[in-house]
Amino acid sequence: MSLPLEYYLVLSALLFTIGVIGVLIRRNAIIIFMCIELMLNAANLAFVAFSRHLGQAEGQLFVFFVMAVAAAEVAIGLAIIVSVFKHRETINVDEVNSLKG
Amino acid sequence: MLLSLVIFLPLLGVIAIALLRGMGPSVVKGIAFVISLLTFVVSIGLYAGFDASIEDFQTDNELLYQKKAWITGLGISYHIGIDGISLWLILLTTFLTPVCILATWNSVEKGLSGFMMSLLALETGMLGVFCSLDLFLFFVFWESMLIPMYFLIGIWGGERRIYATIKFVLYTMAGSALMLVGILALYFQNGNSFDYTTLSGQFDHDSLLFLAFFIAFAIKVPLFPFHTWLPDAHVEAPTVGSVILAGVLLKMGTYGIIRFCLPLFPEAAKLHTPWIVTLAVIGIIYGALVAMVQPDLKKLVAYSSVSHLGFVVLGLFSQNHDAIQGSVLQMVNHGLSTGALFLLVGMIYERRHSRMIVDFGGLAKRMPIFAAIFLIVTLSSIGLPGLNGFVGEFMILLGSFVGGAFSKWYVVFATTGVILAAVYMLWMFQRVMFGKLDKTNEALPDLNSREIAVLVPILVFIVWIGVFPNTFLKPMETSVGKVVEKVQVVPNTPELGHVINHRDTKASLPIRNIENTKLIEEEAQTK
Amino acid sequence: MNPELIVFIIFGAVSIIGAIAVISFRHPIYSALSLIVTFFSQAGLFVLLGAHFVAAVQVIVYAGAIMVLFLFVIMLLNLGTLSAKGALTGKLKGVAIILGILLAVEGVYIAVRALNKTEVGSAEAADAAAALKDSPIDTYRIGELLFSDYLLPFEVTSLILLAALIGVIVLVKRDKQPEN
Amino acid sequence: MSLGLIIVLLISPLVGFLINGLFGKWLKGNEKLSGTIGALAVFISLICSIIAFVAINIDPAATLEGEDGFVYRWISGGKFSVDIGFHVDALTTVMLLVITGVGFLIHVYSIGYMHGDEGYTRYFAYLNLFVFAMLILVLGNNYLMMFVGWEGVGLCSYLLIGFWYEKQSATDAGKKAFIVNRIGDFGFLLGMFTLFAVFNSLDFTSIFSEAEAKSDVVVFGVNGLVLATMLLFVGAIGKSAQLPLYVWLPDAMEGPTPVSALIHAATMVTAGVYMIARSAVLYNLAGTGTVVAWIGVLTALFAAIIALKQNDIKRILAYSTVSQLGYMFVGVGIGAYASGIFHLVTHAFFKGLMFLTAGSVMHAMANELDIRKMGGLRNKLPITHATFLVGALAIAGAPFLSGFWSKDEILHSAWGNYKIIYIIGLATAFLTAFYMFRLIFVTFYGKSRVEPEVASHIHESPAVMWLPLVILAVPAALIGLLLGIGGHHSWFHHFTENVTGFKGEAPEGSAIPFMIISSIVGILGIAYAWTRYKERAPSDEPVNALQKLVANKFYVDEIYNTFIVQPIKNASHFLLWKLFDVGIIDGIVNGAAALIRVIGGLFRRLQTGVVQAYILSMVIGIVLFLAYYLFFAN
Repeated sequence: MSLPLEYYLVLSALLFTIGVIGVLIRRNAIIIFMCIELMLNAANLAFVAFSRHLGQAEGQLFVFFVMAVAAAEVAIGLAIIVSVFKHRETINVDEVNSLKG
Repeated sequence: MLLSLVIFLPLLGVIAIALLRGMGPSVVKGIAFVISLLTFVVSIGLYAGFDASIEDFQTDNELLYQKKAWITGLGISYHIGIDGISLWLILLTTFLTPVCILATWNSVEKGLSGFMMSLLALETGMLGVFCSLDLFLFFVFWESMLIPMYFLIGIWGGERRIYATIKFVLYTMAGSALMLVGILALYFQNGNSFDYTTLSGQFDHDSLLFLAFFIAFAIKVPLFPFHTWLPDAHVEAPTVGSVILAGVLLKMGTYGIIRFCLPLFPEAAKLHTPWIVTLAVIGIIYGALVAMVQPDLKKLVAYSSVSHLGFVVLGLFSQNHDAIQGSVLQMVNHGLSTGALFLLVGMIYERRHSRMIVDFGGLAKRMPIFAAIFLIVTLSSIGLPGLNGFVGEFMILLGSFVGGAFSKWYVVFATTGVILAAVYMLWMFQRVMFGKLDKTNEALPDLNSREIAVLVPILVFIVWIGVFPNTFLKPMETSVGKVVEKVQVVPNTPELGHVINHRDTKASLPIRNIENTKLIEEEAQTK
Repeated sequence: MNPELIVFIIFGAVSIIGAIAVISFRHPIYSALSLIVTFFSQAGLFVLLGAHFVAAVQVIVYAGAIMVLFLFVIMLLNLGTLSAKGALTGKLKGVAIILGILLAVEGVYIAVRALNKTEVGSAEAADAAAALKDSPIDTYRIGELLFSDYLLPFEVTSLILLAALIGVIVLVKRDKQPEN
Repeated sequence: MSLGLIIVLLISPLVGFLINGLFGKWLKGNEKLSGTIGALAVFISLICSIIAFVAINIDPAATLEGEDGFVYRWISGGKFSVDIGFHVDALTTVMLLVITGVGFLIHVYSIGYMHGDEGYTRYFAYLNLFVFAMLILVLGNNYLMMFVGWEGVGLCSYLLIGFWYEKQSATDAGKKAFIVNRIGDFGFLLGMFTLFAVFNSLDFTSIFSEAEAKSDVVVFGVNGLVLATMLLFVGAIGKSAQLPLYVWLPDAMEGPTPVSALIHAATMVTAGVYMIARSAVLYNLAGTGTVVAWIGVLTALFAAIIALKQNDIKRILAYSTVSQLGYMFVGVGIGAYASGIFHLVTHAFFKGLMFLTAGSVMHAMANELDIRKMGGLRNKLPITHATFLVGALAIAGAPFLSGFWSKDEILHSAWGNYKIIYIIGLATAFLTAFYMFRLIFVTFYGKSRVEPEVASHIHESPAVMWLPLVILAVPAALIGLLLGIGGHHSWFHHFTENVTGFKGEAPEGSAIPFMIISSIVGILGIAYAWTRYKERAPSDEPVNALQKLVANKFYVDEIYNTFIVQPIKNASHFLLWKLFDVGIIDGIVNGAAALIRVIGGLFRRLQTGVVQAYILSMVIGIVLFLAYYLFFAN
């Protein structure tokens, strides 16, 4: 007797929300980045839960792809953070506001 | 196949120039001229293969018609063909382009290859618009022709070129956005197909659809009060930009009206006729009056276009065969006359670097050939019988007066445009050509042989259309007849009485006249 | 009590606590370490769900590679404790938390209520899935799918990784100093 | 009559025009050749005209109309079609003779007159083009072809008035002539539209044959024929310089004098008269002739009054032309078409003659135009004087000269139903005699007031100029006798009546009392002029307000300028262009752009550049969207 799907989905939603809040309240780019990873993981959890629920392997496959993309994203993102830091001596997102209209 | 060749030959020229532009300006000019001339020669083949007795598109002739699946999923096809209306506009385009290239031989200093490429790309766009039988294809060509025009004005234009370009592009875009909505609406009502030839019958919301198309075209025409982009664009555009703009681009508006607005939405067209015709008549008089007081030659010609195109719109909405045929002819006429005027203005601008009328005077003494040609073109623009302008104007006015779907007062007011045209053109001619020659203008050379070669072909057609207009009227007769047929689905104007003419066998139609109700009643009584 | 439920509660609780810790610590090092905890407990949940392959990859890629990268950068930039003042002033912070709670409520609502009304959440779907459970989703099956039906996405993934590789090199490359 | 003859007749001046126009550059050094080509071209036409005239005289049925005159289909639309085709009958041949006859003499005269002018070949090119256009006007077998010629002569008139284009006044006058004519053409165009609305054709044959059957067709709320004839008459008013559009003709005297003789006296300005005579059927049915006659007689009087106080030799002749054209309109207006045409013919000769003699005077006087600076020229210019006298006597209605016959016929015809017109006409005849002989006496008699440096150069014109004068003087004096003897029963009457399709009722009573009255009036006018201007020049200063008014031509030009021309110009400039076009329309367009810029400026504030602000708004969006989707949808 396995656990119902809802358990996992609720957990996934909570994790995701925590990630969102983190992105909103922290100003350190690296931590914001970590929160994004957190959200991705929450999604992965939902994927796997559905995969088991429906008995289909595709869910797990997508998790695999998500992870690959996340790895690439982290590499690029961190490189950007490094070079921003080199130029500005800060990684606080509110100080990096050259998008200001 | 021939038609595709005509459309895409200029594009081939663009590629050739792009590849060979390193070989120097003379090669670039040579390629551009030869290619455009070749396009013209090939397009004459269209006329040769044209069968004037077919009222519809020339679908039986493989040379003049082509349909290939393009994006099947969306019901889009590469579908081109011509009828008697588009034939002349295509020939006008292919004729004016080599003329323009020859005219601009020495006047472009920077970016010659870019200039020529823009010009040729523009030609492809314009030809595509006139040939497309697929709404999607039409829209693609319609929009694509904006880009080269944008460059032509924006890069090689005058001082306020950026303002003029943006104004031009935004005006047109505003219109084409509406048209896109209209096209999509037609698409869904036409069983998810963009095929023009399958469009028929009554459309939902046809009044709104009509307006969506009409406003797009009215801006292009330009119909008063959508005209203020025109003077700016003309003044800032380089000479050939103005020629193409006046000669062909404006015709795309009127062509759109006759191709889409009238046959697709006859009832809506009838519904909206009163205010459209009012605007057209206002445009005729207003354009003429404002042209009269312009200090700048190009602006004067630009406002005169507003006036002339008013006649065309008036004729198009008359629901009368003669007037519509006159309108189509007048499109060609205006392209030739106004094109020639812009060329002439460009030629003195190159010499004197001024377009202000006050800077000139007495040029006839120094430049007799120029003055003679200018006079002929001016007279053609005024509508002197024996030259082209008259035939079109006369047919429009006569047709609208006799069988127009609106009050005769409109025609009476429109006819005052004939007086005003003489006023502003002759006054301008007097101030530029007559009087004492100014010191600064004494050294101006008369036209050289290249410039004469540019203008003479136009003059030939100006006289030709004036003296033998039937060469041009015959091929379009049945096609115009088809449009009239569709427009007249809505019973509005009883058919005109019979033509009494000793060349025709006596027609035996009953005598009917709009206001000739008395006779009709009598006829009924005798029966 | 169902042993599975117990395991789920443990892992779930740990991952939530870890997540909250990530966004609470001031020092990024602590945040990073908390994130590792969350990742590990998630791997546990994957095992619980029978997704052994994913669990392994989670540990290797996330907890291993990615987190090492994070720590590496934090060390490299020598980021000390950062002031707690967020980008958003206190009021907006409250707004953000309220929003987050609303979002959580909505998410839970979807998970618990809304899903049942859909095709995926229906009883029939569950029954059909139960029939499929005879063939468990093991690494063998994933590999089979990956190299047959999903070969193209798989190859594209490798391209993405390659692009990322090049991108990183370009981004962090030191500009050539003009020689005086 | 063969079509070929007419085509040769028509094409010959066109060829002359093309040779002189296109190869003018090479002909420039050879005035003789250029002039000869021009004159020869018209001479060929003259020969053809004579052949045509004789042919119709021998056999009245030898006309060219309908199918026979067809050349090619010009324009054809759906319902509308019009041909290039010719219509030659008695009326046409009379016009042809006048055009080519007077035209030829004037070409010959011009060879001498234009000697040494820079635009010699250009002049002959224009003149030939004019003859060509005028021939189209009278030869066409439909109204549209008539209109082609109508506009064509207007164009040539424009070009020839402004021939000396460096003179501001000349180009102004040319422009004015064209534009005023265009106002008339506006009426002509609408007239044609109305005709087409009624008859569905512009062809003379079909219109005239159906006119009666369709005389009650209503167009535009009024009777179609009335409307059409009135509108066509507007065209005639413009072309033939009648009230109120006569203003261009006096100014047109800026052109070379032979041009004034040919275009602005003999041929073009009479086109309106020709048109009405041609449309006699319509005018009779519509009954609009009365309006024509009234406009005509008022113009005659009005122009004659103005002529009294003018001092410019050509302007006096110009006002005289306007006045005489008025007579012609009286003639065709009251239904005496043959008499109107008769006066047209005689007037063409004597007025052409007078203009040419005026040109001769100017030639002698170094282009002096002011008669106050002349006087006593009789002895120095004997031939000019003699020929001018013939012309003046003819116009004044001296017994048995041309004007006597033709004017008298018109007045006689008017007596029947239009007694007031008759009286005004008679008064005008008195004024005509008076101002013409005022001109003669002041110019040729009395003491010389010529400025000394000019006086020494005064000489009679060369033979190439005076010969045409003499040749022209003969018909100017005698043509009236030739054509007019027998009054309403004359040969000319019968000849032209066949055409108009309308037999003008011969007025009751004998013509002789009318002739006697006219003669007395004419002689009185001459006598009065003798008493006043025998010895003295006209005074410079107008004596009273009335004289001042007349001397200033009733200020008509000034009134037009102040109340029509300037207001339109100013309104166009300030109201339409500056205020409406640039201000309002462009203001709206630019305003829309500015509005968008302002709105953009407001939204710009939202772009804080802080990533988290963007995310926050995104999350708000997600929350709201989900909330709507989950709780409120359905």
